[in-house]
Amino acid sequence: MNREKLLNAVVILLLLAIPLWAHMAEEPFLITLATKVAILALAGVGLNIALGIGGLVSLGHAAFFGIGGYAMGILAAHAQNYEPLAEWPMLIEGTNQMPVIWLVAVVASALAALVIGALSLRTSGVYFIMITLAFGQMLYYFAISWTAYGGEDGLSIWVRNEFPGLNTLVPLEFFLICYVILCAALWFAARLARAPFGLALSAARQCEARVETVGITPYQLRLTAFVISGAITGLAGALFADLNRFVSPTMLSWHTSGEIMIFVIIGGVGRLFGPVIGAALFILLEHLLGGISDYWQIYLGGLLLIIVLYARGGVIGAISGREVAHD
Amino acid sequence: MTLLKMEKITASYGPSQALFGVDLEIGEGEVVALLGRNGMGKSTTIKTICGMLPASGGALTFAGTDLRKLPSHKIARLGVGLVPEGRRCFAPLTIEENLTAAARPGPWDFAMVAELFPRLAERRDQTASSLSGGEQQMLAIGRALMINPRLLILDEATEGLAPVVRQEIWAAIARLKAESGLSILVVDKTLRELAAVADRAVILNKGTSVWAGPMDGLSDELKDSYLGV
Amino acid sequence: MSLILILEQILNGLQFGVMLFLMAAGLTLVFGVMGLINLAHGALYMVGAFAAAIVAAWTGSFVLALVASLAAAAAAGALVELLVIRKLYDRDHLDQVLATFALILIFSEGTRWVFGSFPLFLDVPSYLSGPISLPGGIEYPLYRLTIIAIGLVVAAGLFWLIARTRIGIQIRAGESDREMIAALGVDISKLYTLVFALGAALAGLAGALVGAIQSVQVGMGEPVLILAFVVIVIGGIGSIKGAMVGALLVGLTDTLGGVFLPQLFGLFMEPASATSVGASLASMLIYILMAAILLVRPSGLYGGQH
Amino acid sequence: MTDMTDPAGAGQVLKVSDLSKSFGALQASKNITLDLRAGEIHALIGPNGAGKSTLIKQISGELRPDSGSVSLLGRPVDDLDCVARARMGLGRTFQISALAMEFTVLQNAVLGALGARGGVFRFLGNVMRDKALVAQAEHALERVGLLSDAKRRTADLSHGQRRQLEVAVALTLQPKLFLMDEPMAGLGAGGSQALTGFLDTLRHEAPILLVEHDMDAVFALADRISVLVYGEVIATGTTEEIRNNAEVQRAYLGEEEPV
Amino acid sequence: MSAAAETKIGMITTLSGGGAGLGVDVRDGFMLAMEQAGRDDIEVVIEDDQRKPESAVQIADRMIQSEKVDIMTGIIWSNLAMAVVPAATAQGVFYLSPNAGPSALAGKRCHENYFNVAWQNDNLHEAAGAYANDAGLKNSYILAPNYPAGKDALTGYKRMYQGDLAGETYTKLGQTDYAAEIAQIRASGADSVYFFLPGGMGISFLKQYADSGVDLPVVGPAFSFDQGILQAVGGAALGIKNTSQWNKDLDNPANTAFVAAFEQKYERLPSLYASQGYDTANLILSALDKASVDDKDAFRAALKAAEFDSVRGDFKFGDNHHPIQNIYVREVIQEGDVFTNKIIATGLENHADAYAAECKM
Ligand SMILES: Nc1ncnc2c1ncn2[C@@H]1O[C@H](COP(=O)(O)OP(=O)(O)OP(=O)(O)O)[C@@H](O)[C@H]1O
Ligand SMILES: Nc1ncnc2c1ncn2[C@@H]1O[C@H](COP(=O)(O)OP(=O)(O)OP(=O)(O)O)[C@@H](O)[C@H]1O
Ligand SMILES: CC(C)C[C@H](N)C(=O)O
Ligand SMILES: [Mg+2]
Ligand SMILES: [Mg+2]
Repeated sequence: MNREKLLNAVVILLLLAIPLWAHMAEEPFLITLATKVAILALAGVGLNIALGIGGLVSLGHAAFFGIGGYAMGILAAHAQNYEPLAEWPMLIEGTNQMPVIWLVAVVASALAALVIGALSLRTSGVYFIMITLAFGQMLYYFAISWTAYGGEDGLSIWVRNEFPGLNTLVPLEFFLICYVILCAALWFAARLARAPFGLALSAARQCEARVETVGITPYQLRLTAFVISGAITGLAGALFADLNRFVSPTMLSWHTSGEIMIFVIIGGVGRLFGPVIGAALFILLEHLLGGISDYWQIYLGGLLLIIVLYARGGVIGAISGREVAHD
Repeated sequence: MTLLKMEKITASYGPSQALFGVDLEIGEGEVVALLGRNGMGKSTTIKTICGMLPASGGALTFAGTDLRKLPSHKIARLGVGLVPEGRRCFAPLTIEENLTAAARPGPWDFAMVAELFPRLAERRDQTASSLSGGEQQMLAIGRALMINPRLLILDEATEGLAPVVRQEIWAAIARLKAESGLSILVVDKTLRELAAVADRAVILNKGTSVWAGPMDGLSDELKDSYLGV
Repeated sequence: MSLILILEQILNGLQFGVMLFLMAAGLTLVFGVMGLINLAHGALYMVGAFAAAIVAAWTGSFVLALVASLAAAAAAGALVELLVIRKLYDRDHLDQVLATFALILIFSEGTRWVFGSFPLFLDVPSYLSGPISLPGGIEYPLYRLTIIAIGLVVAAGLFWLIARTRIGIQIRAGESDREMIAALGVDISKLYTLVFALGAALAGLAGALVGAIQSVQVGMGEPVLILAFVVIVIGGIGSIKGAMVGALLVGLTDTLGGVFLPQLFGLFMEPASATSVGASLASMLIYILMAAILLVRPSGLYGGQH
Repeated sequence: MTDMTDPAGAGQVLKVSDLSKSFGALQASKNITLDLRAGEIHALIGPNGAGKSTLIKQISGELRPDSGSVSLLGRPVDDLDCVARARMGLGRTFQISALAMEFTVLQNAVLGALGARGGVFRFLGNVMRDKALVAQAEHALERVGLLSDAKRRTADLSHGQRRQLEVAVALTLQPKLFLMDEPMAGLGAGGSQALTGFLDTLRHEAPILLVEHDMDAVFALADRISVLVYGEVIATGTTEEIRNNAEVQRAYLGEEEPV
Repeated sequence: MSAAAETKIGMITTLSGGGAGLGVDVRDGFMLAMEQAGRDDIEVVIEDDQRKPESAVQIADRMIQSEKVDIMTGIIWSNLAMAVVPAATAQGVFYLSPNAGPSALAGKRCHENYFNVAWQNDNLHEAAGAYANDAGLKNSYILAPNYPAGKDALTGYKRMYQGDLAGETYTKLGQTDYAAEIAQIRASGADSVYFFLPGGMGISFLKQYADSGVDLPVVGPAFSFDQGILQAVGGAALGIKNTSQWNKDLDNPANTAFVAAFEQKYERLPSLYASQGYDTANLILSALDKASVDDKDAFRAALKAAEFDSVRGDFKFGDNHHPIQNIYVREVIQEGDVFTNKIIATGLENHADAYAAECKM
């Protein structure tokens, strides 16, 4: 086992062990923090598929995160008020069942990613960064003025949505749901990277002309990757909204896109566990530094700067060195 | 008089060592050919001379100045002009801008380069990115001459050039040698053409200099075992 | 709506555009020409505004305040370049994003630490305040006209610097192949420090000029930063001309969209929802504009192959 | 090896008719007509900037001609993009190496094999454990003499080794014809000789349209040579004819003609 | 549990970034009252929400789950309040709002454990509408940012204002250049301008308005003229009328003492936000004197009674736990080189909010 794999194993076990311990020690907030790490890591895993393997620097992933969040908010709000979502052309009711919400979140964000991706992928490089940002901002301003669902005030849900057989109000049980989903996504991302699709997508990042001359269309690869990426981030959005029992346009703002991206960079772009380590570290820092002084963000900035300047390839890069080309 | 002196130079790309001890000497006004098969360290040797890759051991001086401590741009200012492998023209710049970017005062100016490569003058406002491969190669040579070097380094400078142009370049190099006393270090694959201009040759094998001597001292065994011809 | 009002709104759009240009110009220098994504550009804008506010409070002189904004931002820029940015040129854009994001945190909270959480005072000097009458009966603030003039002068100067001077050529060569231009004898590090400081100084100047009619406070650079990115992307990265055209387009679209869209919707909707729908669409308008332009011209209006 | 279907009759694998292309005022291709027949190496030579790469790009589909037409294997392909043309069996190498630099040498070759086989949209399963693909890739590497470097990172290869890899990737596609833009460039004298020998055998698998400035190689290999000057084909003929064509000597070969 | 901390108060407020000034004032006012009370059985935990609703929610979770706070307070922004308050009160925690007063929490979604010690969002705007009538303004041009609090603001103004509207504009949230709006105002034939633009937006608007040469009278809520931003606006604001439930010259002993103590401790004048924080703390202290937080019903009744010396003078809660209070008209003046406000009239007396009827408690 090489160092990176060892590190990954330690991280994923710690992420499980800490909430278990916190549950016994009755420190529910630690569980909430761990849940947040798991969810944001999930969003990062989504982004990392586009960013790390495909080289698609999307500064608009908040759009999918937010769409997932609003999928949960809207469905649950309707369920809560017993008002149907639509009566025409057919009766659509709200729901408070997580699996249904997830499905809607995944489908809705995948569709959005399909549209945004199809248009954005006509550009590349910095222009791609900015056009994705533009689509994100459009949704953000739309949500702010969409008073039907709270505008900037957002949407609050009284109780967390339900999952058959579990009590999602118990922090540990909700954590476990998120943890399992994160593990599934990591498994999928790992397989994807080694699969034919991953090889071709990675090649398209490194040398577009090469991919074309072997008879593969880079655009299709990228669009597929973008849709998968958006769907996973959308699922994370639905979970995040459920964690907070609240959704608002901030989930759609470019800060959110930036933060998800920063998790990935801190951990290590293109590394399977980059988003997990990045999210964990960022949230830990935010949490620990918050107590030090009103000006804690200076320290946060300083630490991030040190990481970026001295840990090339993110934290994972610093610990385990250059990526080994896979077997 | 010796202009460039390289002794037991070693160098690595990160963890992988590429040079294991290279000795090389170039006298004032001398043309030296650096030979060796693909991947034997010719370009790496050149990069260490130009300060683009730090030497990890050995001694390296140019006109008495220790090059190992100098950054790349200071080495160039001492008079080392590089035509790198793969051309590396400044793609978004026009021909004229490419040539003036690093120009230093001296006999070589735009007019002289234009005389050497009339094509460059014809296309002076075209961006380098849209030039044909051969045109880019001419541009790279012109650009190196514009810094008015004492030592001109040509790393596969005739790669991809039409035979007529190649003949012109060899002729130009011969002229440079005869008229201006410029020292030249040249890497090229066509031994026949090299033989006409080079005074001496150095052969590299697996990052080590294995032979040095006059150009006509290249025996068939040497060619066979080190150059694969 | 009278013709005069429409003309005045167009003037407002132009002026807003020129204001954006001042910010975008520095960003394009650094981003386009040196290949560096500098999110901290907005922080330098803030530094300029704060420096101007302090010097104006001490000396009472607006001119000195502007000088201070240039000097302070240039100094901050040079320092940042030497300590941080220098290590980032050969990194990919992502590392630059993270590092300059970290710089935002340090600058913003550092400024708040030193100057407190409340906005500072910086006002238009009396000789530039108030409206003047333009031909056609338009009343227009003199200060805004001054900003337009300064912006145009800066634009011309920059265009000349980048396109016509040898330094400009070297900078662009360095962006295309940094190692190679160094191997040809150009001290690219020193050059880049200078350019970065120049870009910072322009941001600082923009901050001071704009600070006099807006609020001088922590975080003031951030919304402008995003708009400035929009501008240079629309115009095509690295192109000073593109930044100018992009800035004017964004300025006009934003201003005129905010004014006319609600009225447009008012033609066929009831007034209350028309204002609200119109305003929402107006907020999204520049992003729609940017997306539309990039779809037609994937590297901006005057962009090369970045 | 490859069984050439030959619908057009004349053994034509590639037919370029009356192709023209301008960049602004510069006409890079002028009414070019040329073909490539089964089993042959057709060399395209000409001064730098004559429009050889531009022609190659129009054949491969990277550039759209202003007018004229290209057919592959008897079928007009003017409205197909370069991916579709690659799928029809057009293999090419680039004048400036185009490879996935972070990959190992083997991965680059596997990518080629994958493109040839299809089935890119598989999201599970380890591509480097796909025996058929790897075998095909290794075979191609072996043929160009790079198999011993299979595990190295492509970025660590020397210039010449990258050229070899380009050829290997094209081989994995088992193409029906090759477009090669200066494959010898950057190869040492020994390497050029080896590649010359190799291309000589390759022509029987698939014909080659070869752009090359290395006249030793061209004269050794070419069945026919076309000479392009200022975007125009000024001569087409056998090695002997071209070598002795005065106009070609003046425009391209120069006086001291290599022996 | 030690006697040193029988009551735990969690304060979530904005302490970093652009909106920090408001949070800092609320916190400073609150802590001043706590310090004056000198009680060692109360512990206050303060956390920065960075003006992000998600952060606020998570901090609230932590305060409730881990710190086990009894009372929460501190939130500045309505959108953060909407994210935190319903869940907190549902879990049995008392929430006392020192600033945000979204209409939903006053009406349909009111809660027995939620008390607003400041105002319902519409209140100051309503007073401004009423003032406009008194001042004889007949044709107002009104503007606010395009977000819920902005819409509440214009709704509040229009609820009381009886004249015509020369124009109604929603600007972009966070907008800093108002040249276009000012040109519209100039051309609209309005006789006055009403605007709700808190923070930097207001500073920008006022400076640009002053520079434009349009000299119509301007009215606004106190948010556009609070002590924190007046220095930055400078002379441009002089003479402007605005509405507030508090001012530093309100003549009652509690206020005089508060203003003096605040100035002495923090070396700046208090803002209305500081006064709200101070009142909130004193309300809690007064209730704690009467009942323990553990006895929720008794404590709630003690809060509802609101028997404390408010710096606003008379203070009482309506049935929906929102204040019934006077709202004053102030004018921006200059004292030495400090810009501040002085009260010139009482706008609305014993004013209650418009949503109380919707609250079924
Ligand atoms: N950037 C690099 N990183 C790691 N290894 C490298 C790098 N560049 C070259 N090498 C390795 O160093 C060795 C020497 O390479 P160099 O480029 O000097 O060879 P060369 O003699 O110039 O060959 P060629 O004739 O093919 O250009 C080779 O084994 C090559 O694989
Ligand atoms: N995109 C473009 N825009 C403008 N001119 C171009 C463009 N691409 C090529 N050219 C010009 O067209 C001509 C033909 O270029 P091409 O690359 O086809 O030459 P070539 O025959 O391959 O030359 P070489 O042997 O040097 O590679 C050149 O003069 C080149 O400058
Ligand atoms: C300070 C106030 C203007 C805040 C306002 N109540 C809001 O909801 O955001
Ligand atoms: Mg080499
Ligand atoms: Mg070519």
